[in-house]
Amino acid sequence: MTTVIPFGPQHPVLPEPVSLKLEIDNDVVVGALPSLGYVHRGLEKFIDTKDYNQTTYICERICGICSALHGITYTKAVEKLFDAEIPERAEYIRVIVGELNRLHSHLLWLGLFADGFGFESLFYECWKYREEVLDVAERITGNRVIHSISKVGGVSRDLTKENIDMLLKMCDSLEPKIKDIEKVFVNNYTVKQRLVGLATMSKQLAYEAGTAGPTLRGSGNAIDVRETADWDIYKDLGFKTAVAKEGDCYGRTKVRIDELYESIKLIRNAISKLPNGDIATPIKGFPTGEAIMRTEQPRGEVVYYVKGNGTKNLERLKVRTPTFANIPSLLLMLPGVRLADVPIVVLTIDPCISCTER
Amino acid sequence: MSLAKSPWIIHVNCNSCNGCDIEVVACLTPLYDAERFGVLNIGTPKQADIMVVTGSVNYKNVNVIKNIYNQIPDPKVVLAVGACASTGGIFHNCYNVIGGVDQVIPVDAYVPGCCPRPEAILDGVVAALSILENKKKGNIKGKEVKLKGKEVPSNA
Amino acid sequence: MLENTIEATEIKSSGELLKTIEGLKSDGYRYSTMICLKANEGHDFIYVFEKDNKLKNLRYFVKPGEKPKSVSGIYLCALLIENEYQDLFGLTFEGLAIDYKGHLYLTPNSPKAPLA
Amino acid sequence: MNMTDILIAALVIFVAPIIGCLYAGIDRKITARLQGRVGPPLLQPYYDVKKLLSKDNMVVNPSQNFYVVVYVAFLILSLLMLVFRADILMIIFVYTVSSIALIVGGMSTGSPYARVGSSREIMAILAYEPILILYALAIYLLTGTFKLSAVVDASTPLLVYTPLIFIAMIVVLNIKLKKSPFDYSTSHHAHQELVKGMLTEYSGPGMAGIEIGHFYEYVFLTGLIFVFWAVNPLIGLIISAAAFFFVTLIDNITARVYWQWMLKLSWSVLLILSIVNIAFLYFSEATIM
Repeated sequence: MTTVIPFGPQHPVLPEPVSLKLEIDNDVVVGALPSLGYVHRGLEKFIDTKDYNQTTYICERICGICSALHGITYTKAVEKLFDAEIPERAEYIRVIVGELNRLHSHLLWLGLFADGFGFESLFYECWKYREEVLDVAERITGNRVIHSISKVGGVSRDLTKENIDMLLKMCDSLEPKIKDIEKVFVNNYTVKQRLVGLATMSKQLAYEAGTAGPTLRGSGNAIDVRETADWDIYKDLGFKTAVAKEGDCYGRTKVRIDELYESIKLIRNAISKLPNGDIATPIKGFPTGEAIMRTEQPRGEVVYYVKGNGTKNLERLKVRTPTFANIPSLLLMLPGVRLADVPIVVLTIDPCISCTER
Repeated sequence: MSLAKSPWIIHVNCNSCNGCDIEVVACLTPLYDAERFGVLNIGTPKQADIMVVTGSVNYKNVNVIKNIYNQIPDPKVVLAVGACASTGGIFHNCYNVIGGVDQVIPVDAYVPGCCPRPEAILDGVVAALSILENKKKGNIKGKEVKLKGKEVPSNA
Repeated sequence: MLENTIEATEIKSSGELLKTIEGLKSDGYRYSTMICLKANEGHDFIYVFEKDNKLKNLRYFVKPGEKPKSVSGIYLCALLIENEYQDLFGLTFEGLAIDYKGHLYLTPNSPKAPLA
Repeated sequence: MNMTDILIAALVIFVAPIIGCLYAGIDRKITARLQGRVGPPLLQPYYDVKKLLSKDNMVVNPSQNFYVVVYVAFLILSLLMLVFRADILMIIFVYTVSSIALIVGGMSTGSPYARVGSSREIMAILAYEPILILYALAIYLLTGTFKLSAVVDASTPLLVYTPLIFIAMIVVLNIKLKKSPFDYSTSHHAHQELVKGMLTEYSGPGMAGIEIGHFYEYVFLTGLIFVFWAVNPLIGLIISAAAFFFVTLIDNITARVYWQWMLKLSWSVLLILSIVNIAFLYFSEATIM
């Protein structure tokens, strides 16, 4: 006998409204159909009424968790239209804020994930450490969540000496703490009971299903857009892609923890190489042409397509967010798991529904 | 005083960009620790007192939010957190956005900001508590909001 | 005339499109996304594929009233974006793996085909 | 039954929820401290119940609150029987009736979450009931009677001969208090895939009744642990308090597991532990009288 259990749109485990209709046969999921649209605002149409500078702020509010990297990617895409040379210092500041964003997003996810399998103290632990990152981000950018650091042509705020000291102090204090939570995620017996072997995707399957980010890398595919030529600053910073071979929820967790260390390393390297100079270059005129820009967000690769037609408004803005690419893989992962595992499997792709639906 | 010491909230994400949501969750975490005031983030509307709504209303979630509102037993208070929940915010004239939460259900308190800081949200909850007490004293019942699938507010 | 356009291979017919995409899949390309633009009364599709962090784009013009073929038979992950364009542009794709019939995002009350 | 008994019974009925409430408060406070938070006031559970009583009562099924009454009534009955040192087997059966009342109540609401939660709670009963029966059997073997009064009047504490059953009983305590890793049928904060499991559809006074029932249950379960060292009440209290602290600690360092895992644990490890203990008692013909 199959029972249909509505999972969402309002559900305590998922902070966001996504609805899954789960067909349950004897505690095992046999079918799942996601239903989207609870967060659809229609931002791709909204650019008609805003000029290309104002659109930066719209893009930052596509998602409040990966907001900095949305803004950075958008501005970089528009700069591509102008063929503009951006001061190096601005690029480094973008990297630092982007990695701060990744740090807080991954800690947030680790916490929510721990809550998903009922480990409340771990949830509180992760969120406690996340506040340290937010404090620094607030000092640098002026806001805890929506950073608004990037603008077309550069960044809007410079890093002061005091900010840099704060950043370095945060890196030093955060690293041992991440080691602590890593121990629990990797070694705790009950956590391993829940995660190991759950919702496994083979390397080939994850590749073909078009997944992105840690979902892809957790299956052994060393693909990270930070290594591409689109934004070559990462090559100078000694970036290394984090990969796990397991392909299950455990592997994806390990990838995200490794990326935390990687982000701290990147911030340190960026600070040590931080060049002096301007933080923005003036950009005049209206954009024409089309450009595709890709960067690596906490959740995976984001693709921005912008098209200008010589007016102050863009003609078309298209955002392919990482969760959008990962949701089809849920259809592959969910059948066969137990009902108790559904929140973990849904959370394992780090769903960001407001990204997906825009 | 019994109501003010044990406010259980249900957090409803309507059309939000997650910014306010994570700040609402951040209220519960060790730095802010809303449980000091007895605040519990309860998952089921039937046991909640305060409905914390983030994000504006769109055509798909309008019935969800009405449904949740109707399931909360009286006395109840609705707290709109963030610019979007208050007025629609930056997205107020998007094609799929109806507007603030008050277009659909009666809202008792607003927390402005994009996004509001956790301190502001806690302050909003405390403000909601006195409203909750007044509602209990005056025996004010929340009206049942009718579910009309086809209904579209006039100013949409 | 537009400057700095992205490189894209022009595809003339829908049969050729599906054949090219099948060829790309066997070459190990990943489906990244698809971009839909309004152009000359019809729609311009830009299919974006990715391999070894390099992009490959295909451009295909959908004539007014034409029902484009779905790619979701080849790449399952294409179904979400194609459903999205059914909603936003009022297109109808043929052979979708899961068809939300224009209600992925929108309900009967919402504005119809807002981007069209 | 004389006047003193009635007085004692009245005292138990009124004092037990206060102790249970304090225990719940201490539990929440310890949990908060373990999680690096300040935590709610000590009397928070009392405020919660008071608030729930003043709320509207929303029911999906007119009979669902009747099951809450049955749940609380049978809990009080089992607690009274424990205090009056009645037959331990009888106590276990009465206690089981109260648990079943809650399950039937959850089933009656018809919500899919409550239904799945209730069926998981049935699994929990399957898991811990054999251990409880063996616990009663151990008492019988040691004293020659199922009467609890024999344990209290004994010369040696029960724990000396039943250390393995004590370990099993701690796990049973964990299951019964619905603490992590066994909080799958319903959880305290409703943060799981089943929302609040079998209690999802309760609201207002109905929920308050369940909370009060929990208070009684805390005291009753303390009593079961207390029996292990009933000859000296002070040591008995210390042991039961330590057991509760241990359960709270476990709650904070584990994730939720599957009910299948719990069944495996209780039907292999715990059952073997208990049977080994029983076999030892049977062959050594030990007695604590």
